[in-house]
Amino acid sequence: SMEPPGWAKPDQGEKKIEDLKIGLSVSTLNNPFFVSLKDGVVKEAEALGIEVKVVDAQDDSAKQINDVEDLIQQGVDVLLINPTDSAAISTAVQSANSIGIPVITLDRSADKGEVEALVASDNVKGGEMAAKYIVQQLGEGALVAELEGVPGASATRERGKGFHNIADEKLQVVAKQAADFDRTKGLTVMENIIQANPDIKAVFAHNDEMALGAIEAINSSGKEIMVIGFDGNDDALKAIEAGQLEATVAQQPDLIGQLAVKAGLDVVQGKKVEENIPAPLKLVTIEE
Amino acid sequence: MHITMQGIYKAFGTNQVLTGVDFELKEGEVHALMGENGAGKSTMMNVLTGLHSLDQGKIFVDGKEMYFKNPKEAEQAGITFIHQELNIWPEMSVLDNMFIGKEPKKAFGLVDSAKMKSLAQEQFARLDVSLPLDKEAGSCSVGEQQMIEIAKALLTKAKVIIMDEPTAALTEREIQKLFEVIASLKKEGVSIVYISHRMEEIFAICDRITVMRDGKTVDTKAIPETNFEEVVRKMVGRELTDRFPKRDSKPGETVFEVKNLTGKAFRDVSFSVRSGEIVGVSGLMGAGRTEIMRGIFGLDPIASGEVLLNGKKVTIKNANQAVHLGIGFITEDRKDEGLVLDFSIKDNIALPSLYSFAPKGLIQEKAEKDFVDMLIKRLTVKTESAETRVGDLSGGNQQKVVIAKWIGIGPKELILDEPTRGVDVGAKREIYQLMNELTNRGVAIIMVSSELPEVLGMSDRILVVHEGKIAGELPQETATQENIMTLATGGQ
Amino acid sequence: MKANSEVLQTSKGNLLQSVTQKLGPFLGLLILVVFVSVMNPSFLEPLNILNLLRQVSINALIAFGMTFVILTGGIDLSVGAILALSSALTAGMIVSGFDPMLAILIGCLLGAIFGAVNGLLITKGKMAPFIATLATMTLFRGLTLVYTEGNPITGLGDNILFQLFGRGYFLGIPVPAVTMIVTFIVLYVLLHKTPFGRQTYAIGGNEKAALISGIKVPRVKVLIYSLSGFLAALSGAILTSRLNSAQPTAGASYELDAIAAVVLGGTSLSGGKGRIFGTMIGVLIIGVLNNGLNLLGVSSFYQQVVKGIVIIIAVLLDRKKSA
Amino acid sequence: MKANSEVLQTSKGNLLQSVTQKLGPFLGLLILVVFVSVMNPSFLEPLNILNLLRQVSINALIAFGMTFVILTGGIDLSVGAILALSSALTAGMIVSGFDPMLAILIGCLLGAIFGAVNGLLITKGKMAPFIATLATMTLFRGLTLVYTEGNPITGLGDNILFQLFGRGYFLGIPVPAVTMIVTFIVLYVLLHKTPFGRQTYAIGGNEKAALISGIKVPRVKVLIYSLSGFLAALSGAILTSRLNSAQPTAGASYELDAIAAVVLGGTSLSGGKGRIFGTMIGVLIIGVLNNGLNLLGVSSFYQQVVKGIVIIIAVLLDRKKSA
Ligand SMILES: Nc1ncnc2c1ncn2[C@@H]1O[C@H](COP(=O)(O)OP(=O)(O)OP(=O)(O)O)[C@@H](O)[C@H]1O
Ligand SMILES: Nc1ncnc2c1ncn2[C@@H]1O[C@H](COP(=O)(O)OP(=O)(O)OP(=O)(O)O)[C@@H](O)[C@H]1O
Ligand SMILES: [Mg+2]
Ligand SMILES: [Mg+2]
Repeated sequence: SMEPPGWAKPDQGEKKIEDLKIGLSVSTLNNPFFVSLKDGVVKEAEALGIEVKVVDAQDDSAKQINDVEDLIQQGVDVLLINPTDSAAISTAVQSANSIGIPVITLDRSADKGEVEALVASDNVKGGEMAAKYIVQQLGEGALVAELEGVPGASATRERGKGFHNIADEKLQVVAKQAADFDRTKGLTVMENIIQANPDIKAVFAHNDEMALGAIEAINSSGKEIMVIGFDGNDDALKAIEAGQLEATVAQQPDLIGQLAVKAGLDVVQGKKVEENIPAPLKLVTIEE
Repeated sequence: MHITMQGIYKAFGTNQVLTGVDFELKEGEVHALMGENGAGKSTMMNVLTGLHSLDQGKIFVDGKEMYFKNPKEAEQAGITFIHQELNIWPEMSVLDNMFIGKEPKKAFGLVDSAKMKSLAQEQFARLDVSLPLDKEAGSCSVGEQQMIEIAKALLTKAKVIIMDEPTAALTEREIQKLFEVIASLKKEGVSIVYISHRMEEIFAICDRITVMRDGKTVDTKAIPETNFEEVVRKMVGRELTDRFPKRDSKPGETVFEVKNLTGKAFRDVSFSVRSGEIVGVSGLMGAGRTEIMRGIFGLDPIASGEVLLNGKKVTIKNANQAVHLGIGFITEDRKDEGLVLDFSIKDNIALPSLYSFAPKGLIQEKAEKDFVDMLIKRLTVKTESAETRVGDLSGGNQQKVVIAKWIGIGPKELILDEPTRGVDVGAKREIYQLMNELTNRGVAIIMVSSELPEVLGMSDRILVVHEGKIAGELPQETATQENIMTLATGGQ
Repeated sequence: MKANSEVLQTSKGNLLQSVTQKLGPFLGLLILVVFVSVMNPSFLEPLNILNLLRQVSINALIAFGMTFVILTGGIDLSVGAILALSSALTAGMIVSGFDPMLAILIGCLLGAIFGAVNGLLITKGKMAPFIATLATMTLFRGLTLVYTEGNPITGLGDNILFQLFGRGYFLGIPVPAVTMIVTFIVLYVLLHKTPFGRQTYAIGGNEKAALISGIKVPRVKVLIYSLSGFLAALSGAILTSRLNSAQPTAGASYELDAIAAVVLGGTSLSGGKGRIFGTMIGVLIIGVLNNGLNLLGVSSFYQQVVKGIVIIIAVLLDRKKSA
Repeated sequence: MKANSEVLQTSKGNLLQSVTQKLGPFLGLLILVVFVSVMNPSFLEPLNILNLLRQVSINALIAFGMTFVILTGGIDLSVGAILALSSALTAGMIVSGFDPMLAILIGCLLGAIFGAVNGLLITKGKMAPFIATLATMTLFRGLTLVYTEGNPITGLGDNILFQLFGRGYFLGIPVPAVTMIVTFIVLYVLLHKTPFGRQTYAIGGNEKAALISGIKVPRVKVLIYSLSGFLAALSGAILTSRLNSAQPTAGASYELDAIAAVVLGGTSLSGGKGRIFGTMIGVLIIGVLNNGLNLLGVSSFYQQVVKGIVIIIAVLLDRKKSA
């Protein structure tokens, strides 16, 4: 059977709003972006006087499923899930569904199962924004490089997809290497890319960490290469101010968190919520 | 230096090993220490040199009460211990082996290699050893390794040298050289504790003898005042009539034959063994006897030549094939190659014949246990149960377990490489008896041994190996120490 | 050659030691369970126990294979990568129309073949197990990425048997837990009641002696690494069903959890000594720790700190004395 | 106890073997360099060589320490975690106003202390090095996350010495490369010309004999693990300067790269055998591989495949025969 045996199911009593418990499963907390996302949830919940349980999947899909089970075990009333992977989270969503706990996903969607709402910025669109900006600044046909995130990660796929939607037609992507969302790797990989392709004019990094690493490499090579990052974290914003980073596609992770808590509360109180709750993305450059 | 040990007690866990031994070593004497395997000889010396702490008792050095915290302290005070178990670093050069932990230093704390070389050469010259100093110690034969250890000990300029079975792996020539060195050390006032299971040696070089049994001192006597029989009686606590039991088996058909076998360390080796026969193989240290046996058993590659079993040509490419053909190999180093020390006696004995207890895939434990118990009884292994860890047995009993393991396969042919190395007189005799029993039942035995009396006492025929070739064959009746040595050293 | 100073001393109180050695890991588990359930009684709720069993099953299967490997004195760092690769290949077969259960079977056999590659590198190639499996780990991970192009493989259809395999219940017990228990029983018999098991111990205890006793050491080793690969692939199949997709990065650092479980279970990393029952306990210790720390709401940062400390304490209590 | 069947046989052609054993890794490096430069001549450009040297310096420093550890027959899985923790602590000190160079010094000493913890667990606690450092790896990683709360530490000011430390040039050579070379020379002398170095080999070759020969085995081991921790922290400081920030996840799986470098350099994982010069070659092989594959534009998926295969081939060529 696909259902847990009857004797093992927890009994679901009615609860008052003050006693609500939110469960948050984050894909990883080793990354400032998701730390802000978590902080957004926690702050909003605190403001509303609701208890939050946070678990961290450390980027492991299997662990995340276990985490979700553990949250259900603790009797949470609504689940906020920031999936490590849209496909892999499906079964966890389904098991929450089967017990009747509403699910809201953050930043990434779930392929299957009933999700009340997805609160996310659109990564594909963000990738497109970055490519468009390069075209706008350097003209069509400019030589560019791309620093990819962890191979296979959804952010890598989506941002890359968006970027290539535009870049494949209007730019020349001469180098494309994975730097695993990691600043150190961004640095060494960029050094090597510059060595192999001395003529590139711009580089798009799938996150700010790699972008910041790339900047260190570019600085020591003495070349003029425009760097565009993604996320808009504090370091990146500082680097833009300092004129080192050209631009970043800024997300607002804390806002994603806040919106998710609100949506969750609405769902529990029986209100209707939008299926897609967009968190605004914006391209931050030195002008802004 | 003058050392007195009084009422020493030492237990390992629940195993009470020393129960009040007394021992006295005078300046400039060679003092023999004898006793059965497990009597506690090595342990007593380990207690003296600080490797083990003592539970009770007193130690006086030159009249002053003194306890060493570790072997290094003892060495600094002038007591050097050549351990029974060789302490070799196989991957390091001979030279490095000799100076670990006591490297001469030059400026800035750097090691002085030049000085090391000259010191080492000096000792090698004294021992008449011609080993290249940069050779990897692991590729030296056991005998060569033993000489390295002896040279290492001489380097320390000790006032007391403890030698724990130094000759177990040496052949006659090295032994003679060692005895000369011992004599000259004695003249310099160095005292020597000489532990050995070889009676001849004790009577040849020692001044006094202490016999131990079950962790106690039985007696200490001056050598001229005692004799062979008395020492044996005190050691084993009963009368032992003859050292080598009478052989009365009649050799039958040829069971085993090798023709023109050539390998890395030997050439053109041909010989045969008949059923019920013991063929002794003698030769100098490093002559290549072990290598020949390893080649036959499929452990080392054979370049050319053939092996025949019951007249039929067989190919043995690995030990598994050899075992299936009914050949057993008791290796010269039982701890390194013969036994799984962490296994019980039962598991060790059953190892080569496991599948015969598992006709349907699962091991039939009752059958296995009965079989093992039977072997333990027949070989009189001294143990409480078949479940005892083999590593906890004394050397002689370990050796019996190795033999039991091979008897278990029902062998047609047994190769014994140094079967009584480090085994006490009592156990030795039991092993000889076993060999006789086996040959009476038609097993063919090849016995490699460096102990000439043993070769002479037990073999029906003797092969002598010199530099990887069979230098000659002597029938038991005409063989003597002298003509074996002549062949072994390349003479005619 | 490797030996700790303690080899020179003897064990004090052999009996006491052997008792604590057998019960040590079990006691550790008990203390942990009592502690967690006192802090949060919902730990003991039936659903949580069932969840726990399902959660540990993946690590358990891998750790069972690792037990054999470690008993021979080896190590297998490639299990996580084999899990990912065979899971991707299995999913690929399902997507291209194979019967899911057949695909799982083929996937497991492929896992065994990958394991055999390790075994051959170690025996024929004479590579140290650590470095051989480190290299194949990189290799298999790379192949997984090449095959999946970095994307998860989804669209595995709705074959009910396949879904049950990772998510279903059999007689009220999660199917992965059933798989784990059945595998445990089979391997227990294999290890403790057959010549093959005895040979495994002998190789780890003294490889030279094992060889001279006529054991086909290379063959046994290749079989054992194949077993390890097979079990990694089996747990990969469970994971694929649980995630309803094959993840290219699945199984990252699972090897470390499996090794930790084996060692917590009292098996010596130097080989020749240990029991598969201990491994089961070790797996449960790690599982209870993960589950319990989540239930207690310990932040994930502190979870790692606690895990590190618990492993140290558990191993120290068990007084493992291998080098 | 551990031994491969080959130990039982004797070496064929001792001389040939000893030559290939000494030149083996070097030849591998040479082939790799020739191959990469033929495929992409820009590899040999001076700037790339300087880059390469700077890139390898971090792995080199860690691998130097790892060489000592492995020579004693141990292993240190915690180096990456020590790097991250000490780097975070160093950055924290700088942010709170310490002089950056003083902070680096203190950071390195803290690294040595973390290493000493490993050493003590292994000697006093009698834990197997693998499991002890696996546990402290988890522990130190957790502590890093707790301390940094998962965020990078930035705002390290603009002290010129500090910036030079990771990014500057000295006589035209990148400062990290200078640090690496100086460290190499010091450690070379330490390993090959002093009693301490010999004791390191002696412990790995036969620990029991080392103990009997009066070597203070526990002390030497603790010192060696401290050295490893110190060097991990030193490379952490270089990384902090290069990135102008401390990353909480810095150094992930650096231990594996370092171990691979040591083994590629011909050092045996069973201890007692190997040379630090070989490690330098091993580090360069891995560095050229990373750099070259990027230069050749090999996709990151295939990079892993290639890396795995190159490691296997290199080790097979070197015919490492340790278990
Ligand atoms: N480190 C140890 N731990 C436990 N038991 C030990 C240890 N060393 C020795 N023993 C036990 O102490 C007893 C005496 O051993 P010892 O080595 O002193 O005997 P021995 O007289 O030297 O014998 P042999 O002639 O075989 O060398 C044996 O029963 C042995 O098993
Ligand atoms: N593992 C090894 N590697 C290289 N050479 C070896 C090895 N083992 C032995 N040798 C060499 O092979 C030769 C024959 O040694 P072997 O052990 O067969 O002699 P042996 O007659 O049995 O003498 P022993 O009484 O010392 O055992 C010696 O020169 C020895 O140095
Ligand atoms: Mg002894
Ligand atoms: Mg021999």
